[in-house]
Parts: sequence; C-alpha cells; structure tokens
Amino acid sequence: MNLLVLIGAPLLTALAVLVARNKQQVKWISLAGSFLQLGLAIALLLAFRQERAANNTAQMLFEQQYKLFQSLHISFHFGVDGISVAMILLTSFVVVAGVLVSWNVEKMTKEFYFLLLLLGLGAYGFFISLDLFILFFFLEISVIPKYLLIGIWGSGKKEYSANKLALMLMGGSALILVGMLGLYFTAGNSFDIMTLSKATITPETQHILFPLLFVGFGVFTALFPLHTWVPDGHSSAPTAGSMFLAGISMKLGGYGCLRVATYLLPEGAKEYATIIIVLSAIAILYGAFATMMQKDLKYINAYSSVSHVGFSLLGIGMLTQTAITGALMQMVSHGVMTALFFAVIGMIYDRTHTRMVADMGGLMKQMPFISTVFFIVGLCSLGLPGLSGFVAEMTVFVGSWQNADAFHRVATLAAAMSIVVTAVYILRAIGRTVMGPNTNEAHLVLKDANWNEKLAAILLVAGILAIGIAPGWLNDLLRPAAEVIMNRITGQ
Amino acid sequence: MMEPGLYHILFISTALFFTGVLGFLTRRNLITMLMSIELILNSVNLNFIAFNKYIWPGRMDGLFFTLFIIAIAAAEAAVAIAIIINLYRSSQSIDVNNAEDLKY
Amino acid sequence: MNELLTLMKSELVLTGIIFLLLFIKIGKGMKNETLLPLVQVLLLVNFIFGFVLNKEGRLFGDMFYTTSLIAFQKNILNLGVYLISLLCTDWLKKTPHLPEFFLLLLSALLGMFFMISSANLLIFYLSLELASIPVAAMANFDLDKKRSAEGAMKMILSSAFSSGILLFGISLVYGSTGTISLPEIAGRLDGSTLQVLAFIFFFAAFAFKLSIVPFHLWTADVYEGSPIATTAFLSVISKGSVAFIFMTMLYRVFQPLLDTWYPMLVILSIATMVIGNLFALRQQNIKRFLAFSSIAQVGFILVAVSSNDHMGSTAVIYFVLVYIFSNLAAFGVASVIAEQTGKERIDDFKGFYKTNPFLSWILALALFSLAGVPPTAGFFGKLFLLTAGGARAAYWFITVAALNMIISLYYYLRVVRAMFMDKNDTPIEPLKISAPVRLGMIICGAGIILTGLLSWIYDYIHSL
Amino acid sequence: MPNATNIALIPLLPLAGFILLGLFGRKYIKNGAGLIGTALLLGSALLALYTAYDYFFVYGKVDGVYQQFVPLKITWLAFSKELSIDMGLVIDPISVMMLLVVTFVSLMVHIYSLGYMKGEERFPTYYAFLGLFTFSMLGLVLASNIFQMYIFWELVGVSSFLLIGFYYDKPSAVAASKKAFIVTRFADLGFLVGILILSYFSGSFDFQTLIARLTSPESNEVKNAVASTFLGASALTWGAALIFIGGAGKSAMFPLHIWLPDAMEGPTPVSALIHAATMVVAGVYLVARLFPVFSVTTPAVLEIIGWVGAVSAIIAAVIACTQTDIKRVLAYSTMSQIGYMMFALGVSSYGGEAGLGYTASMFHLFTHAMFKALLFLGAGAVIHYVHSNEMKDMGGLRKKLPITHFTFLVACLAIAGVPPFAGFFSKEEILLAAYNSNTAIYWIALITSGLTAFYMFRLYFTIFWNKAQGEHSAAANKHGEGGLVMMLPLVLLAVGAAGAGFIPFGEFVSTDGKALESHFHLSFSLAPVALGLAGILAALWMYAKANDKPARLAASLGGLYKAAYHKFYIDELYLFITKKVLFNLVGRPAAWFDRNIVDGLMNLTGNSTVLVSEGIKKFQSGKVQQYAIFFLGAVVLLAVLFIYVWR
Amino acid sequence: MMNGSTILFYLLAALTVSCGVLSISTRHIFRAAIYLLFSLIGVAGLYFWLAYEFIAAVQIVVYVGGIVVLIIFSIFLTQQAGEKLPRQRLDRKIWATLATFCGFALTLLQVWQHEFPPVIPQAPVTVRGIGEKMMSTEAGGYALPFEIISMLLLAAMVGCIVIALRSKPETK
Repeated sequence: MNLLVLIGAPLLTALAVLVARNKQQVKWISLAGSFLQLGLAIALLLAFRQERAANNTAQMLFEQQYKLFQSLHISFHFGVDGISVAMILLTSFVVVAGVLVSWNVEKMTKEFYFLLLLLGLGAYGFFISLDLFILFFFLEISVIPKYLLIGIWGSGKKEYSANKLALMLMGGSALILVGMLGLYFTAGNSFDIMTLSKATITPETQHILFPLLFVGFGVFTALFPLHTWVPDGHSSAPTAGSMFLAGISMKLGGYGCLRVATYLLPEGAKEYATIIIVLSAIAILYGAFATMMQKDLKYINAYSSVSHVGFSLLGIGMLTQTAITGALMQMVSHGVMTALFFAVIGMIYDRTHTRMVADMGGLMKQMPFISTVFFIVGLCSLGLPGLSGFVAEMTVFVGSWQNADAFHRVATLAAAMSIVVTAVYILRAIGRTVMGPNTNEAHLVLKDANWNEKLAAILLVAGILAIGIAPGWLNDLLRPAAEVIMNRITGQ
Repeated sequence: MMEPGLYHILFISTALFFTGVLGFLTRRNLITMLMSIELILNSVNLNFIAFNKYIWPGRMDGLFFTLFIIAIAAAEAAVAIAIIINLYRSSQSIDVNNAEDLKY
Repeated sequence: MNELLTLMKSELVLTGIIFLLLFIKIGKGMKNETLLPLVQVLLLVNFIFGFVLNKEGRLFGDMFYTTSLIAFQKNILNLGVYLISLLCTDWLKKTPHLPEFFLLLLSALLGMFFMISSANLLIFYLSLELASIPVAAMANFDLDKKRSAEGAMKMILSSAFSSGILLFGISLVYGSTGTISLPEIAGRLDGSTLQVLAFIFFFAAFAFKLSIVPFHLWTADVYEGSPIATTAFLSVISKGSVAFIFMTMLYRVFQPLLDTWYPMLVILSIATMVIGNLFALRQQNIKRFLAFSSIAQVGFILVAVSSNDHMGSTAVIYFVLVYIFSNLAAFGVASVIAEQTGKERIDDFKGFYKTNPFLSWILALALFSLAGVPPTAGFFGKLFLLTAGGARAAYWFITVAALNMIISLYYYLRVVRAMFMDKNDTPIEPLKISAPVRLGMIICGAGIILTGLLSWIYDYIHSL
Repeated sequence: MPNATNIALIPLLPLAGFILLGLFGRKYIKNGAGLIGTALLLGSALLALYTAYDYFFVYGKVDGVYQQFVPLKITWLAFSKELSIDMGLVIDPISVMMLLVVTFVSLMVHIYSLGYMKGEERFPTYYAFLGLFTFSMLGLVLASNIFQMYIFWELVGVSSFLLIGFYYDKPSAVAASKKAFIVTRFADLGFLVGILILSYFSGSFDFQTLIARLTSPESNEVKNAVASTFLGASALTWGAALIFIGGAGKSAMFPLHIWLPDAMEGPTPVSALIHAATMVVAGVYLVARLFPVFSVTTPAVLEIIGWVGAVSAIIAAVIACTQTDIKRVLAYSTMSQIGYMMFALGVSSYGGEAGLGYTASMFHLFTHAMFKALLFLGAGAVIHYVHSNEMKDMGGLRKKLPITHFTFLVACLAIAGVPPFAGFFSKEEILLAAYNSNTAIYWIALITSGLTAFYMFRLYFTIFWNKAQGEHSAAANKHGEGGLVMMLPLVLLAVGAAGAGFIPFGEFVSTDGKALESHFHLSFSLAPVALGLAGILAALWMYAKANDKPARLAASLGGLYKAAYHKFYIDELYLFITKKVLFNLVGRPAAWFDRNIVDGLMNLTGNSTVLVSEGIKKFQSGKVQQYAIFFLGAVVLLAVLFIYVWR
Repeated sequence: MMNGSTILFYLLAALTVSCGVLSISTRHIFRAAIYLLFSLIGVAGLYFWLAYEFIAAVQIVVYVGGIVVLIIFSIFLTQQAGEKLPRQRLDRKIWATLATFCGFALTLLQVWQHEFPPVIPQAPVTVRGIGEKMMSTEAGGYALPFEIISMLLLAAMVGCIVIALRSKPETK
C-alpha cells in the first residue's frame, strides 16, 4: 500500500473544499473525503496485518523515501509500524466524526472544513513520518488551524484560549526543535529516525536532549504542569475542534514522546523515568481531583483528559513492554473516547445552549440517544470493562506493576486511585445532566440527535467497543512495536 | 615635545573624531549636528592620510579613500541639508528635540 | 571588454534603466499611469535577465568580483524590487515624482549590487553610501508630511554618524594592515587589540544597517515615517543586501577574529531577538510593528550567521528569499489599506476578513510565514537558520532563539486575530485591488508556499 | 465432560437479550420486550439446570472428588506469554451452584417483573438491563481467570448502577446509584491492586495456576511473596487482604456497606435479584473461589474475614430492628446474612471436617438466595399494593394479599431459622462451624440469629397484622396482588425456601471436593432455635397489634436506639470524608491550584512579558541623539568587553 | 630640537582641535560654522604639512568652498543669524560626555599601544600619478569607485532636487 494516499486524500479533499461552490457541496465533499480516509485507514490496517501474517518482520512496512533538502540530508521518509497504523486509524475515525458533528456550522463553512481537514492531514503526515524534520513539519502544521478553529468558531474566552494554546504548543515545538537539532548534529547530520536509532549517542548527550524532546512533546500531550492550555483550549474550541484537539493532537505528543524521545534516547529515558512517573502520577490524580470541581462539561472533559493522558505518560515512564503497550492503547482509547465525549457535549450544547452542569437535568427523557451515548462514554472514561478505557488502563497497571520496587508501586497505586475519583466526577456529571429531574422548562422541547450526529456517535462508539470487547487486534498491532522500543531501551 | 609623527597625528584625529561625536550627541540644532559629522569625516581623512604617509607611502589607498570621502561628505551634506530644510518647512524648527513625533 | 559586459551585467542593466528614467524625466516626462507599467516591465526583464549569462570573475584589479552565488543574491534583490514596484502600485501612482523615486531606488539597488560584489573596502564603503543616501531621500518622499521628513532626517543623520564610525574603523584597519583589499586584509589580520577595536567599529556600522540591538533604534521611526514603498525597500532589500555582505565580511575577511565576533554575535543576536520581540509586542502602527518584527528577524538571521560555515550562509540567503516574499506580502497588504483608507493601525484591521478575504489570507499567510509556521516557507527558513546555528552545538543559544519564536508568534497572531476573530461594526470597506497588486500578492503567496515545499531551491542555493 | 457450548450459552443468552432489547427495544419491541427477555432467561435457566445435573450426577465426580473443569479458555488480552487475561468457563461445585441460583432467581425476577413493571415507560430498557446484569453475573461466576472475574465484577457493578438509577428522574435514585457505584468502585480498587500483587508473585491471572502456585508453601512464588513485606505484613497477606476489600465492598460488609440500604431505590425486583440474592454474594463467592489461598497461605486474612463478617452481621441486625422502610429492613437483613456467610468462610479451614464453614457458607448462600428473594418479591407485592415503602402505611394486609402473606411468612420462618425451613439448616451449620473454631464469633452469631427472628417478625407483623394505619387509595386496591406472573415466582421461591434445606449440601460442595459428612446435633440446635422463637414472640408481643410498646422500648433504649436508627452515623462519616475532606480539602485546592498557580504562572509569563515591553519603551524615545548615545555606548561596551574582559 | 616644521605642526594641530571644540561648544550657530571652517582649514594645513598638497587643495575647494558654504546658506535659510542656540538637556550632556570620553580614552589607548609597522621610504605621490590611477581599470586603479561616486552624486542631486523643490511645479 502506498502511504502517500494517506496524505493525498486529505490534501485533495481540502483543496476540493476550497473550490466548492456552496456550503452543501463543502459538507458533502468533506464527508466523502473523510470516509475515503477512513476506508484507506482500514485498508491500511488490513494490508498491515496481511504483511505481518505473511511474516514480514521488517520494523517499518510500506517504507518509501524521497529526497528533500538534500544538502541537509533531509528526506521525506515514511513507513508504518503497528503504532502508526493504530494512530492513523484513530485519526480517521475522529476525522469522520468531526466532519459529521460539524454539519451545522454555518459561519464560514468552507474555511471551517478546510482547516479541519488540514488538521487531519497534519496528523496523518505526522504518524507516517520517519524523518524527524518532516515529522516536525507535520506537527507544526496543525498549530495554526487549531488557533483559527478556536479563535473564529469557538466560544467563551476564545481568543485567550486560542492564543494560549498556540503559544504553549509553540513553546513545546521550540523545545522539540532544539532537541531535534541536537540529535541531528550528534548523530552525524541525519534526521532519519531509522538512522538515528542505530547511531550511538553518548549518555551525556542523551541526558541533555531527552528532556528537551520529552517536555516538548509533553506540552502537546498535557504533561503536568504544562497542561494548562488543555482546559481552556478544549473548552473554547468548537465541537469538532475539541474533538481533534483531544482526540488527535494530544496523541501527537504522546507518540512523539515515545517514538522520538524514548526510542531514540533510551539512556535519557532511563535517567528521567522517575521524573516522568512522578509528573504523570501527579497529573493523573491532580487532574482527576481538579475535574471533580469543574462545573462546565467541557472543562470536566478537558481536565479528565489531563488525567487520562497521564496514563500514557505513566506507561512510557514505566519502561516495560506491557506498560508501553498500555500507554499506546490509552492513547488510542482516549482519542476515540474523548472525541466522542466532546461530540456529545457539543450536541448537548447545541440544544441547551449551556454547558453548565447545574443548568441541566433529566435530559434522558428528551434526548435518549444522546444521553445513552453520554452514558457510554462516561462509563468508558471511568474504565468500565467492555469499553476501551478499561483495557488501556489495565494494561498500564499490569505493565507498571512489573517494576517491583516501592517507588513504582506507589506511583501505580496513586494512578490506580484515580479510577475512583474518575468515577466520582463522571457519575456526578452524568447524574446531574442526563439523570435527575428536569430543571429547565425550555429543555422540555428539545430534540434528539440528527442523522449526522447519530452516525458520528455510532462510529465512535463502535470504536470504543471494538477496543473494549476485543482488544486483541489492537494488542497485536501495538505490542510488537512496543517490543522494538523496549529492546532498544534494554539494549538488546 | 618631540618630533611630530604618526602618533601625534593620530591623537589629533582621534580628538577631532570624538569632538565631532560629542557635538553630534549634544548639539540641538540639526545643522550643527551636521557640522559635527563633517568633523568626524575630517578626522577620518586625517587618519587615512597619516597612515598613507607614515606607514604605507607606496600605495595610494589612503589617499584615494580620503578623496572619495570628501566627495561623499559633500553628497551626504547636500542630501542632509535638503532634508533638514524640508523638515524646517514642515515644522518651522530645526531643533532636533522638536522632531520626536516618531517614538515608542 | 566583453568580460566587463558579462561580469557586470546586473549593474549595467540597472544603470541602463536608471539613465532611461533620467532621460524620461529630463525629456518630456511621462504620466505615472504609463510610466509605472513600463518600470514594472523593465524590472521584470531585469529580474529575468539576472538568470542568464552568469559568470564568475574579477574586475578592476580585484576591486569587483562576482560568483554565481553573488549573482543569485543580486537576483533575489531584483525580485524584491520588482515585487515592491507591483505591490506599492497604489502609492507609486500617486507620487508626483515617480521617475525620481525609481531613480533613487535603483541607484540604491545598484549600490547594493556593488556592495555585494565588492572586494575592496573603498568600493564597499562607497557602495554602502550609495545604498543608503538615496534611501534617505526616498524616506522623505511623502513630501508634505512632517513625519516623513523627520524619519528621513533621523535616517540620514544616524547613517552619517554610523558611517563616520565605520570609516574610523576602516582607517584603523587600513593602518594596521596596509591594504583596503579584502582578500589581502584577511591574510594580514593578526588579532591585535587595535584590530579588534577597528572590527568593532566596523561591526557597529553593519549592526546599524541590519538594525541589530542596540544599534536598531532608528529603524522603527524611519519605517513609520517613510512612505510604504521606502519602508518595504528598507526592511527587505536593504537588510538582505547588508546581510549578504555581512556574512562575506565575517567569513572571508574577519575570519581571524572569529573568537571576537562569534560571542559578539551570540550576545547581540539574543538581545536583538528579545528586544525586537518585546517592542513588537505592543505596536499599533502596522509599519512600526513590521519594523520591530523585522528587527527580531534579524536576530534570527544572526543565529545562522554565527555558524561560520556554508550551511549558515545558505540558510541566510534562503531565509532572505523567503523573507522577501513574506514581508513584502505584508507590506503590500498594508500599503493597499493605507493608501485607500489611510488606516495604519492594527485595531483598524478588526473584522477585515469579512470584507476583504483575499487580502486577509495573504496577510495571514505572510504573518504565518514570518512567524515560522508550516507549511509556509518561513517555517523552513527559520528552521534552517536555527539548524545552522546548531552546528556549533550552542544548544542554549538556539533554545533561546526557539523560545523567542513564541513571543513572535504571539504578536503575529495578534494581527491575525484582529482580522479573523475580533468583531467590528465598521470594518474596512471592501478594497479595490488593482491588477499589478494582485499579481504581486499572488507571486508572494505562491512564493511563501512553494519556496519551502520545493526543496530543490534550497539545494540550489547550497550548490552555488 | 462439560459441553462448552451449552455452558457458554448460559451467559450469552441474557447478553443477546440485552443487545436485542437495548438496541431495538425502545422503538420496535416495546411490548414484547419482557417476554423476549424472560424466554431467553428461561433457556438459560434450563441450560444451567442441565449443566448442574450433568456435573453433579454424571461426570463431575472422579474418584469421589468433584473436579474442576475448564471447558473453554480464550485469550482475550495477552500481556506476555505467561500473563494474559483469558475468557474462560470454569465448572466446579460452587460455580455450578451459583449458576443455578443466579439463573433461577433471575428467571423468577424476570417473570415477576412482567407484572410488576408493566406499563413502565422504559420497560424494554429494564429488561435489557436485567439481561446485562444476568450476563455479567454469570460471567463472574464462570470466570476462570481472576482478571476475567474483575471484568465481570465491574460489569455487575455497572448493571447494579443502571438498575438502581432506573428511575433516573428521582434525585434519590440517582444519588443512590452513584453511591453504590462509587463505594464499590473504591473497594474494587483494592481488588485490582490485590490482583496485581497476587499475579505478580504467581505470574499468572489464571485461577488454577495462581492457586496452585500460591498454596504450596514450599514454592518459589510463595517464598518470594512472603519475603517481600510492607508495613510488617507479607506481600501475599496484603494481596489477599486487598482482594477481600473488593469482596467486602461488593458484599456490603462493614464498613463498606453504606451503599446497600440506599440501593433500595431501585425497582423492588431488582433489589431481590441483585441486592439480595446474587450480586451481593459475589464477595462471598470471590473469597470462596480463592479459598485455598486464603486458608493455606494467609490465615491472618481469613481471621479478618471472620471478624468483619461477624461484626457486619450483628451491626446490620441491630440497625434492621429500628428501620421503618421495609426494603431497608430487608437490606440490612441481607447485609447481616451475608455477614454470616462471610464469617462462616472466616472460621473455616481447608480440607475435610474443618472445611465445614466453607460448605455452610455456600449452603447459606444458596438458601438465603431463595428466601431473601422471596422476601423482596413479597415486599414488592406489598409496595405495589400500597404504593409506599414505609411500614406505617401498612398493616392488616393478610386478607388482601393472601398469597403474598403466606409466602412471606414462609420466608420469615426460613430466615429466622425455624426448622424445618431452609434457613434453619444452613444457619445451624454455620453456627456449628463457628462454635468449632471461634467461640467469640459463635456468640455474636447466636445473638444475631435472635435479632434476626425479631426484626423479621417485626416486619411481618407490622405489614400483615397490626392495624392499617395509612389510607389505601382506590387505585391501589384495584390491581390486587398482581396476577399470576407475580404470584408464580413467589410460590416457586417459597417452595425453595421451605425445602432447600433438605438438600445434602455437604455432598456436593466442600473445600476439597470430597463429600462432607453433616454432623447434625439436635442438642446444638436448641439454643439458636429457642432464641429465634424468643425473637418471634417478642415481635408478636410488640407488633401484632398497634400499641405504644415499640415507642416505649425505643425511648428506654435511648442513645443506642437513636444511634441504630441513624445507622450508627456511618453515612454521616462518609459524607464528612467525601464532602468536607475530599471535595473541600483536595478537589477544591487542586482546582484552585491549577487555575491560579499553574495557569497563573503561565499567564504571569505572558503578562510580565507585556509589562517588560511596556517598561522598556522609553528607550525608543524618538530622540535621534539618544539613539546615537546608545550606539556609541554599545560600541564602547563591546570594545571593553572584547578587548579587556574576554581576552 | 624645536624646528619650524614642528612648531607649524603644533600650531596647526592646536588650530584644528581647538576650533573643532569651539565649533561644537559655541552657542552662536554662525560662529560655529566659522569655527568649523577654521578647523577644516587646519586639517588642510596638516595635509600640506604632510606634503599631500593635492588633498589639501581638494579639502579647501570642496569643504571650505562647498560644504561650509552650503551649511552657511542653510543656516541663513533656517535661522536668524545671531540668535543663541538653546541649551541641551543636562542628562543628555552628561551621558554623551561620558560615552564620548570613554570612547576617546579607549581608542587613544589602543592606537598608542599598537605597534604600527616601520616606515618603508618610497617615492612621494604626484598629482599626475593620482590622475592616472583615477582612470585606471587595472590593479591599483580607481575607475570603478569613480563611477560609483558619480552615480551617487547623481542620485544625491536628484534626491536633493525632489526634496528641496517640493510643492513647486515640476521643473526640468
């Protein structure tokens, strides 16, 4: 399978959107394009499994390389392993759902969809890149669309949030950039991940470069205490924007932390694992407790994202194969789940025009579909078996527990404690909004989800269930890739 | 007192240079600032001539440099004066402290 | 003679155009409406002609030399001038002294050409003056405005002062090395303290022209006061040309003083980035805003300059190319707005997207490019600058530089925010965009996007 | 050999019901939902019956010992070659016994609900949830892997949550469902960590492997586990204790019991199924499942289990005497009875005669499921009739609800331990087991059994005798006892409650699979039976007719009565911990810290940048001479720096 | 020891520097111009003293005859002669003096410390030689700078005309 189609499809869609004549055309083109991407992602998954089944054990499959900026030894090198495939799949799901839930955007529709598709494009490019430079390019490409999406179509203190997001992400990129250049020069003028992974980098250099890269990517994935763009950004963004932000963009960071920082600089990872664990354990618990006090649904999910994404980082910091697999699963799971969560919040907001928990009540009666989905996603968030969150968190726990010393144990316990707190805030939110008596007369006439919203929700619920009920396929994708990373860490 | 030589001339030129600089920094009238520039240029000229004379007499680099600087000084002065006069027409003043609209 | 014609062809063509303009002026004269397209065509021809018949060689007893790299640099400047002639159409049409304006502008450009090609301090100095005195006159071309005169006054006096210091430095260099030929100087510098002092005098003049902090103070005032075409010329063409010769000087001539100028560059680069950014943060006037942002950009250029190798010079040249597209696009939009509405404040841009989507996108694209955000070429430009800076393993230095990109992003986004997000009951009316302006903007827009994505451009520069 | 397909179908049929009704119930099969659900469950129950017969009488016993079979095991999630979560089916005496209990009670509840829940707006949803619960419970019972058990453990928790909150527009129901979920969730955290500890040392999640590795004191695994200690206890003890916490949460053991009385907000059949007969005994089942580990390797934990069970039993019994909501009385009674089962396990040990407690516990579980479900369903019929949960609204109903009255009486006799009803036999065994190993617990149990008889008959007399104190509306009277669908389950369960005691339980269920001889001493039964009768008589004396004796007694007991009435203020304690401590001392500061410190620092960075920018603006003064001074100054400074300082 | 040449040198030096200082310190603008004139003449005298007569002549012609006259004209244009110039702000003066003095001291120190190479006696420069070199395109010739300066003068002229003749009808 030629991976270029993964970039080509969104690019063509975006360009087609630009030349569309009216809003209807824009929407349908986007929808068709996003379904095409979904199809391609599934085809990629199948092709990948086929190759693996045929005993193709190359680390990266479908590799291609085009020379760019030859004098700097940069090349457009791309290929996928299981991690990339999973992330691409996640992206395509979120893109489709994002396009669907934005069906009612009337303000500057064309621009909206264009930017949305551009965001997706950035994510696809990021996940297939095997060259740090190109990877960075795709990482950065999404900053401005995010900014504009929040700033133009957002709500609340949108300008502030948009600025904060753009600046903090830029800060993260700045650190990544420096770390990347450090790698480039210490490893003989190459940005190629495959080359870099074979280069010998002294532990001293690794100790310098690792924090730069990890913190840099960490900003994208809400590493405590650099997470503060998350609540504001997520809550101000339009629905699809939040979905993309939390569902995809935060995963870019996690992927980078693993693929770039940890994989390329294993010595650095070992050196700083303790700090990573401490920070992520704090983020998990503290995020959960902070969520408990939020009154705005979007803030609830945003803070809970901080908490949940902490599991990814915790898994990475634990440096065992299972924990890393769990971290990756958590990324995928959280991506789908949080996208769905934001989608549902958006649907509720579109109808009730409020996101305050206190202003709602008993929505189950008027919107059974939306409420049910809300239930499901809430349960997923609190880690109910059968839904994706459980699988991921348990894998992280089991993996973490394999470190036998007290420090890792305590960190794991702290993280595990969050599942109770999560239950508290999720049930609080659900209990007040979809359950309970109706508190607002105006809400009695509200309608349930439209076809597009239903389709979006069903797709994402299907994703959650597909991971939650039968996690084997995802495990098969991620575990071998995690093993490669672990082998590098343990030096085999 | 000793035989005047390179260092003496260099002293003069340096003194003249910084005299010009000081004038440029402290005079409020634009034309007097321009005059200070002329002093600076002259000190440089003196430098070039002195170096040419005392160290590298075989080549005429310093000499030509001086010649061209004189020409440039003329051109520069002409343009500067034109601008100053223009400014004077706009604001009826050639006090440098009155030309501070553009700031911050 | 044949050699003279080919090696100096850029200068000769330019001189030809200058004299043509002079004759037009002295002769019957021409209406702006007819003259301007003519000039634009001539500049386009000049630009295209810059690509052919490029040879390497030396002339006038090694006073003048040219290489394919220098030819390319000159052509970048040609391109910039051509774009200015397109983008500032609105202002140019109105000015009563169009032929003179172009005469001065092209003279200054000629000066820059000589400056880039100079292999001799005398040529260098003269061409530097040729490149700045006419610009001072150009700065005063809004003849009725006091601000314009004030800007011009500040420019001519400051630049005279700086050239005084430069000359003093040159004289000391001459005194201690006995030559004004650049290649010879390189061989004779021994790093004595007098030479260091001379170099610092010398450097100060460059710093002045490049607006390196703390030699930058004239910049914003002059930019704000000058007519927009002049500002564009100053901020892009002037800066670019000086940056080119600056690198040549440091790499080829003052190489023995590397230990002095490397730390100096680092200090000043950081100061420049920080101060430029901090000032740009709160500017309201778009020209002043762009002035400070261009100061900050120079700070980034210095990062690459400090690399002291081929990678650095390639990165700088590439960046200047990108910068021409980006900054000129911004100036182009500002020019259209200023000329048709008289508004220059960023607050006036609020709600601009509603009424003028094309201009908004161009400006946004330009600002993103200046901020270094992909997929614009500015991203690549900035990245390569920092890459070059990283070659000397000064990680903390490039970290500071990279962090400065955050501040710069903030203020560039401020303009974007005004255009796209802020509400305004009385936004700027839909503006007329004349054909040349539109052409210029499309060229700039294409340049901003394609220069980065077409990676062979960088490789081409590298190969020169 | 067990038939994997048949056994797998037992949980899968209710799951099919859940999916079918959950997806399409609301729109397409609104009326048929109950029948579909019931039919599927009937299939499931029949299969369970068949399986039980097959196991106990056909292939289960090899050489006089009941074997454990794992007819199916699918790797669900592999962490490594050794460590994986499998989905499997385990067939052994207790799982088969539980299959029977769960499917039977569930079937009864399904049938009963056809009448009880008729006309509900969310009727199909209700059946869907019942299906989900039954599926989860059966999955839990059949789990061959401790993680699988945890998974279904959570699923029954959520089903319970959904069903308690079934009347979602009632704030009290919502609050109760949240409370139930969160409290059990908290306990499950212990379970989870316990799993992690045990699996770390045993290197497996699989019950068989795990038990095999952790019960031989000579094995490396046990040695390692014992060697690593934390706060003076070995890792293994910690693991087992934590697992027990999970069980205690689900089984409403003191002090994690607070959710159970509130859970009565759910529909009454649900209380019968989940909060009396099946889910709440999951904790007991868990301990029984891991009994070899508890009894052989961690006797200390087993002792804790015994004490927790005993304390829960008596506290719940005391509280039950004071409650006025009939469902709450039953809830506390449930808690009390589960306490019995728990301490029965606690006083047991592995193998042979000493394993009597284990057998007794399972036996009591079985009989309790019958009579407690019956009690709840009977209470449901009463509530259905009077539209109130409060005892004061009831009285003299024996004429109006004759079948209910009769079955309720059977159940009361059974729970009070009056021979020859089922409760008598199981309770006797428990008391015997306690008597044999722990006298203190025996005395507690004895007192509890007296109290049990008292509060049950207090309930019985207040409802069915006494004088009617409340007005029964005409509408309430109209539907009478609720027809065949509601009465049939009552009768069937009454048969069970009356006759289940005669099952020779020791034959089938014992710690080591060998048949256990029941040593039935008539003399030993004298004390408990007498106490039970005394309790009944006391209730008769106080509650058979309306009078002020209860009030006087309450007054004379004073503080004790008040404390018991207020459930010993445990709820308030929890409320204090959550509201005051967690929310105000942790949550609020965390949120504040985030907004003001972490985010504040970010904003401060931005704001101070702007401030600095404002502060340095005077350098750009517009004065060309000042610029020149800077110019010159910079030159001089650089010169000094590079000539003198860095040279 | 003290011969005429030396005395002449010191006289010229004194004239140059003192007039320079006076030129920047007097508060009469017209006098300032005159002092400047004398200072420039002093420099020309120094050229004579150094035996660069041609340069001295150019100095007199261009500076004295051109620039100073230009300056004096512009003074007449913009100011009533005899009016005293306003005082500069004190802080500016202090800072300026400080910076200048530091610069002066530093430069002087460096210049005096530096060992310039010894003089190699060579034939003096003649006016004819200057003329030949000026037009030469060979090594050591100055044709190119000459061309450049002519362009510069052209441009400066055009610029001056435009700026100085503003708001008048276009003249040829």
